[in-house]
Parts: sequence; C-alpha cells; structure tokens
Amino acid sequence: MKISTDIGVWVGALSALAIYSVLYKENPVYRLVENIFVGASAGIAVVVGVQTFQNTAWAPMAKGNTLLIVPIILGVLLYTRYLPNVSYLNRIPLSFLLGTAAGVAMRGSIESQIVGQLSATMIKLNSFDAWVIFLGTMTSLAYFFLTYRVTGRAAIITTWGRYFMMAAFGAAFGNTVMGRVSAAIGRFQFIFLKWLGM
Amino acid sequence: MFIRKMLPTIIAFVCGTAVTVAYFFDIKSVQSIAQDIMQWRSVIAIFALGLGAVNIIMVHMRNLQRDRLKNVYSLALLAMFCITILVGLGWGQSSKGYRFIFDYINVPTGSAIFSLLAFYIGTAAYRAFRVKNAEAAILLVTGCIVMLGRVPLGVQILPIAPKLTDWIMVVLNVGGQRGVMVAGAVGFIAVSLRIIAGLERRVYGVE
Amino acid sequence: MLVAKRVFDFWALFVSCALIGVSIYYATKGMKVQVRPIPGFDAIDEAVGRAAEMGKPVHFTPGFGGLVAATFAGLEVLGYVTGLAAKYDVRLIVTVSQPETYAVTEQVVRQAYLAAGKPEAFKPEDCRFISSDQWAYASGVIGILLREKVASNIMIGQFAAESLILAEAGNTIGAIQIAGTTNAYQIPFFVVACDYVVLGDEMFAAGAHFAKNQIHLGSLRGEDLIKGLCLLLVLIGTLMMCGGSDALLKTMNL
Amino acid sequence: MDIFEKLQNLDKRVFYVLMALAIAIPTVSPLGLPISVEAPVQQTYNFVKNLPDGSRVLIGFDYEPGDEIDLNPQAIALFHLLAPKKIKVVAISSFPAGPMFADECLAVLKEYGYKYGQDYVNLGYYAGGEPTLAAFGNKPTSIYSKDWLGNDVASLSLVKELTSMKDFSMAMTLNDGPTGGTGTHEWVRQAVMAHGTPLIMGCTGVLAASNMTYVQGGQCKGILAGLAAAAQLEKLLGKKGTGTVGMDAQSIAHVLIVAFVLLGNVAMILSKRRQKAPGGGASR
Repeated sequence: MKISTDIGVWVGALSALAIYSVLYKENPVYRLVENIFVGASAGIAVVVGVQTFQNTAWAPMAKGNTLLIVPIILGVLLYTRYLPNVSYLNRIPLSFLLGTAAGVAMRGSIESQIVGQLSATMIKLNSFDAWVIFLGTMTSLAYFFLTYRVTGRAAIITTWGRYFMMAAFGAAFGNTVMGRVSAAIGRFQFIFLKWLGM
Repeated sequence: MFIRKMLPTIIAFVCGTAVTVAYFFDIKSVQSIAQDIMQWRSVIAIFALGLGAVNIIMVHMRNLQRDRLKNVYSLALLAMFCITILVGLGWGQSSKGYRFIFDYINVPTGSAIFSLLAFYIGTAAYRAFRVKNAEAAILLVTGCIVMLGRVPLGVQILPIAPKLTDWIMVVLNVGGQRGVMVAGAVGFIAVSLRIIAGLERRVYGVE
Repeated sequence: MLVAKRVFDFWALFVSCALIGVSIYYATKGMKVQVRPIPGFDAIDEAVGRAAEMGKPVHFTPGFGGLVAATFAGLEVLGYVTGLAAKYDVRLIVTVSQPETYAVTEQVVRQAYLAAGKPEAFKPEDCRFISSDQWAYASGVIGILLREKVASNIMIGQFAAESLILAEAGNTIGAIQIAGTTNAYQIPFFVVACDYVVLGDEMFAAGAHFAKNQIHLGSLRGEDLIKGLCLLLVLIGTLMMCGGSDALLKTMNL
Repeated sequence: MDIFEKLQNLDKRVFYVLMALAIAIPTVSPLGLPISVEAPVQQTYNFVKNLPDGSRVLIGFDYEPGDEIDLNPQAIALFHLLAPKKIKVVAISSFPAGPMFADECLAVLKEYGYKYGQDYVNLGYYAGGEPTLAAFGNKPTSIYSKDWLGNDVASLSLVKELTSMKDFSMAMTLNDGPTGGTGTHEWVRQAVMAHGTPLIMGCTGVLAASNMTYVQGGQCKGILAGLAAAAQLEKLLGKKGTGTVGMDAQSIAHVLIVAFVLLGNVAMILSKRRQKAPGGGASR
C-alpha cells in the first residue's frame, strides 16, 4: 500500500467518500461537498459562457459583424423581468429562444423519430421475430391514442401495447446496470488504486 | 400593445418557420437567415446564464443574511462560485488554478454522483420488481434475464440468458421502444407547432 | 427545390401540421374531444393536497433539458401545479438545470401565481437555478429533497441519467412521486422508482387534461390522427413488403 | 412483522454495503471469471476484420468524463484489432474532454509502430455537433486547421489526403448519449445517409437498447455495448485488458441485484401463503 501524495488525488478521493456518505444519511459533510461542487460547476458554466460570448459575439462584432448587436440587446432585455414597469420586454428574447427551439425540435423529430422508425418497421412478416416487432410497434403506438377511449375487445390491443413497453423498459433497465456499475468501478479504482495505492 | 403581445408572437413565428424551411428547402437566402437565427439564439442563451447566476447569488445571499454568516454551506457555495469565475476569467481556462478546480473538484465529484446510481439501481429493482401483476412480472423477467445475460457469471447461472438477452434486445425490445419514440415525436411536433403558431403564448408570459 | 432525402419528411411534416391545425380549428368551433384518463395527472391533485395536509413543500423539476419539447410539456404541468400550490398555500420549490430553461420556468411560475391572484406568493429563492452541469444539478436536487423533506416530488420534462438519482432520493424520504419523460431510456427508471408515471407522449396531453383548453384538445385529436396515419402507413408498407413491393419504403426514403 | 415481511422491506443500506463489497473486492484482487462472446460483438468484429488493409477509419470520441470506463476499453480493443491490418485512424471529438480520451486510447497504436500524422491523428474537439460534422463530411480540412496537439494540419499527410467522408472505409462513434455532443442518430445521418460510409457504434450499456434499432434497420454495421463488449472483444483478440478485469466486478454486482430481486419475490410469495393459511396473520 502506497498512499498518494498528490493533493488532487486526495481532494478527489475525499469528495467521493463524502458523496457516498449520503447513502447512509444526509449529513453536513455531504452538504458541504455538494455546495462546493454546485458552486464550482456553476462558476465553470459562467466562465465557459463568457468565453463563448467573447468568441461568438464580441470578437466577430468587433471585426465588423455589427448585426450581432441585435442578439446582445435581446439578451440584455431578458433582465427586464426584474423591472416591473418594463418587464414585458423580456418576452421578446424569450419568444426568440422558444420559436427557434420549436423549429429545431419539429424538423428533427419528423425524420429520425417518425419516418425513420416507421420505415424500419416495414419488413416482410416471414418469421416469428418479424411478427413480434410488427405487433410490438403497432400495439404500443396504439396505446398512445389519447382522445379515444378504447373499451371492450379492442382494449386488448392497448393492454398488449403496455406489455410490450414493459418488456422494453425491463430490457433497458437490465441493460443499464452495467454502465452504472462501471461508473462505480471507476471511482473505486480511483480510491483503492490511485489514492490508497493498493 | 404591439410590443407586449404581437411582437413576441411574430418573432416566434418567424424564427420557427425560418429554421424549418431552411432545413427542407434549398433556398440560399432563407438558409443564411436561419443560420443567423441559430447564432443569435446561442448568444441570447448565454445571457440566460446570467439570470441563473443572479438567482444563485440571490438565494445564497439571503441564506447568509438570515443565518448571519453562520450558514457555512451557502458561504462555501458562493465562495467557490466566485473563486472559479475569478480564476477562470482572470487567469484563463488553461491556468493551473482553473485546471485544479476542473480536474480535481468538478470531474471526480461529478463521477461520484453518477456512480451513486450503481447503488440506487439495485434498491430500486429490489423494491419494484415484484410479481404483483402481469406488467410488473414482464418488467421483472426481461430485466433479470438481461442482467444475467450481460455478465459471464450470470451466464453460468442461466446458460440460455445470452441468447434470450440478444433476442430481447434485438426483437422484443424494439416494438415497445418504437411506440414510445414515434408517439413522443408526434407530441413534439404538436407542441412545437403550437409555439410557432402563437397558440402557446402563455409560456413566454403573454396571457 | 426540396433538399434531397428530405422530400418525404417534408410532406409528412406538412400533413402532420395540417391535421393538427384542422383539428384545432374544429375544436375551437365546438367539436367535442375528450381525453382518456391519465392516472399520473390525476394524482397531481392528491400529491399537492397531501403536502398541504402535512404542511410540507412540493418539489417540481422540469429536468435536465434545454428548451426541448419535453421541457415544454413539463412547464405546462408546472403552471397547473403552481396554481394548485397557490390555492392550498403550499410551498412549491422548483429546481432547474439549464439557463435557457430557467429563463422560461421562472416566467411560468411568476405568471401562474399572478393568474391565481397571489403574485406575492412567488419567491425567487424557491424557483432555483442549480447548475447546468448534470451531476451538480443532481446533487443539488437530492440535497434539497432530503433537507426540505418534501411531501411530493413531481418530475416532468426531459431527463437523462440523473432520473434515478432523483427518484431514489425522493423515495428515501417517502415522498409521493409523479414522473414523466419522453426519453425512452429513462422511462424505465421512473416506472421502477416512482408512484405514478406519465408515459412518454401522455405528457403532451397536460394542457388538454388540466385546462380542458379547446386548442389543446384539438391539437391532441390532431396528434391521434397522425398516430392513426402512422399505423396505417406501417400496415400498408408491411403488406406491400409481404407482397414483394418496396415502393412505399422507397418513397419514404426520398 | 414476520421474517418474510422483513425480507420484503430490507433496509436499503444492507444492499449498499454488499454492493460496495461486490465492486471493491475484484477491483483490489481480480478474480478472472470466464467470458463468452455475444452476436453483436462477433458481428462487429467480423465487419472490422473484413475492412480493406491499409484503409482509413474515422473515430468520433463523443463522450464525457464518467463514461470513459465503458468506452475507453472499447476503443483500445478496437485499435488492437485495426493495427495489424495497418488501418489508419483519424480521431475527432464532439466534447471538449474527448480528445484527452482519444489521446489515451491512441497510445496503443504506438506499440504497433504507428507514426503520428501519417498513420493516425487526433484532430481534437469540434463545437456545434451535427452541423459541424456535416461540414467535416463534405470537406474535412474545412473544420480543422490545427490538430489537438497544435500541429498545422497541412503538415499531417494523413489529413492532407482527405477529401470527404467517403475516404473512410468505416466511421465509428464512441457515444454516451444525445445530450451535448454529436449523438448516434446524427452520425447515422452524416456518415451513412449523406455519404454511404459504413458506421459502427460503441456505446454505453444504457444506449444499446435504443441504438440496436439502427443495427436492426441496417443503418449501422455493428454495435459494442458497454464494458462487456470490450471484454468480449479482448477475448476475440486473445488479450486481457481493463475490460476483462472490470467484468469480474460487473458479474458479481449483476448477480447480486438479481439475487435481491428474487429474495424480495420469494419472501412476498411465502408471506402471502402464510397469510392464507388458517391462523395466519392479518392481511396487509
């Protein structure tokens, strides 16, 4: 056993132990590390934000792309929410953010999530597996009819839709365990090998 | 009136439409407008970060005022927040101090939080995977088979597990997953359309 | 003029938008549309009521996502939850991860208190921006859940791997938990760890479910028509494939 | 409360302790449990094995800290597979931390006598996700003027000869999800749909389920999921790497969870039986 003399390793290991302590109970050590971590990460976000602002807005504007003054003004308008008299002005940048986000979401979902998935489902039904995929997709999609109440015999379709979804959820759950345990292995390796030098 | 109600609606409509049209149509002028819009959006989004920073400062300053500086947690948070910004902006992102905060505080603590999942995932499974009804039973069976099928030791316990796991992942899983994905995407389109068309103005504060 | 490989996509989007638009038009003109029961949404009243009885706060988070569709659905629910909290005088704590989402969320909460006639009930310190870092957000939220001992934990929006961390922390303190997301990788964790789950697309019915707003009801009917069309398309395409023709599949790849 | 009810509601902390031991013990002293190869890994292996010798491949290191434990071993195992075929490697990243991981993994190529700039390069981080990848696909040099180490790309023979995505016999993304960087479906669009370049994916275990649809739909030629895939690839290669060691801990952890689930269910069933029997306790 050769304990590390690197201060960084000590900080990393101790903070990991503090985080794990929450598994026992919420406690002052966890709370302190949590607050330091949140503070640091929010600070990092601000630093990166300022840097991005310099690169994508300030520098190009100084180089002559004067139009960039518009988003800067819009950005400043976000802060009018703190001034009751003119707080409605903050709707302008918000509508810009929302409208653009909506456009991006719309165009992206049609292609990969609808058309792509549907065309992948169109296969020859010449095997048991093909039938399972076909029926699974049809019934689980049918479950999501929200303005029609399915009753009587037809309800069996939505019931099976839920069964297929539960099967998929179970599979995804079981499949995820590995990644989560991997993360813990990474931390344990850090604690035992890097910090304690075992 | 115009600025309060009409202008936000018009902006949302123009931005949303331009971005969509530019994606589907090969019209150079619209594409360049859409590109500008996207760039502008990212600039505005940076300013939103400032709102977050204001909120952080406000919340924790209030805590400090209330507890007369005895609140070491809020103090630690604010101190760390300010130090990180000072170091990051003053000495730059490649400076030693900033690297220390990033590599030795941010990354390992984040990884530790992430790895809590290794513990939580087991207790969640223990609690929920009970054969109470058909749905829970299906969840339990596919979940456990995949867990066993993923690791060598599990394969020794249930030798058929890898074959079943493959079948579950490649066949059984696909249908349910697709149903969720397609239905969700239809919802995305509807919400987006309502925002672009100005039918969701409440979101940005217009009643 | 249409970009290659996006021809079918465009027409699909066009038809989808048209169906939604027409349905909204008819709904506002008086077409009757009913939403089927969504247990997760029905439970929200109970969850806020329980918090009122216990005198403990309610926690809401729209998740880790930026301004994506799932976040919008979460904010829709948030508006309703805020109204309920104002009505019962329950403290509502909202936590947000992404700055742009924060900008909108704060507005939604403010507005909802105003609409409920209690603008003074809005406290900026209870609508918190935590951090845009995924794990810092997770640690901040579990800290709040554990310390404030919330009675109910509502998580509806866009979630990533932090979903289970939040849900297990909520379970530890015995909070009643309602969760929903469209992210198919994360739904399983909510299903396993929460009391009620709003499954995927059901989230988008929030406006129609709570406000019984004609626009939302119409829009929801339009969505159902699109889903019906999808089913029809798959059925025809599969039949054609079985008959040896991939014409439809080729058309869709245009 | 009888014993069966207690077993149904065990203190979570009992499980936490056992889980910690399950991971700690193999980490300190590896056990070396046996491993068997699954179909998707075999398929991926076969596909890569059949790539033309001396061709070029593009690898995207699209993951963030926390997921390197899953994805680094995959990349390393893959490089052991590529190197004997003298296949040249171009690495790019859609996350700022990606180039650091690329650097760690690419180091194994040096063992095979690879020369930097000529046989492999680490181009570094590109901002902007999919649109930037699209631009890279059309003209790689339009995105990068310098590599991660700060060399001018004009001085790197491997990069100079690139004209488009079509120059690669295969593209691969090592991916940890759709948030932030370039996700797997963006890669499908930009590599497969836009240029017809075959794609394989290496992903974290959690993403395998949804990405499997791409393999099944034929848009993707192979998939490696999580640490297990790395261990299996190591087995096919006949090398014991970090994947193999990690799998020991994985084995015990997985079996532990399944054991707890079974325990909960058996206790539930037995306690129900006891309640049904005459003289049993009150029902809950």
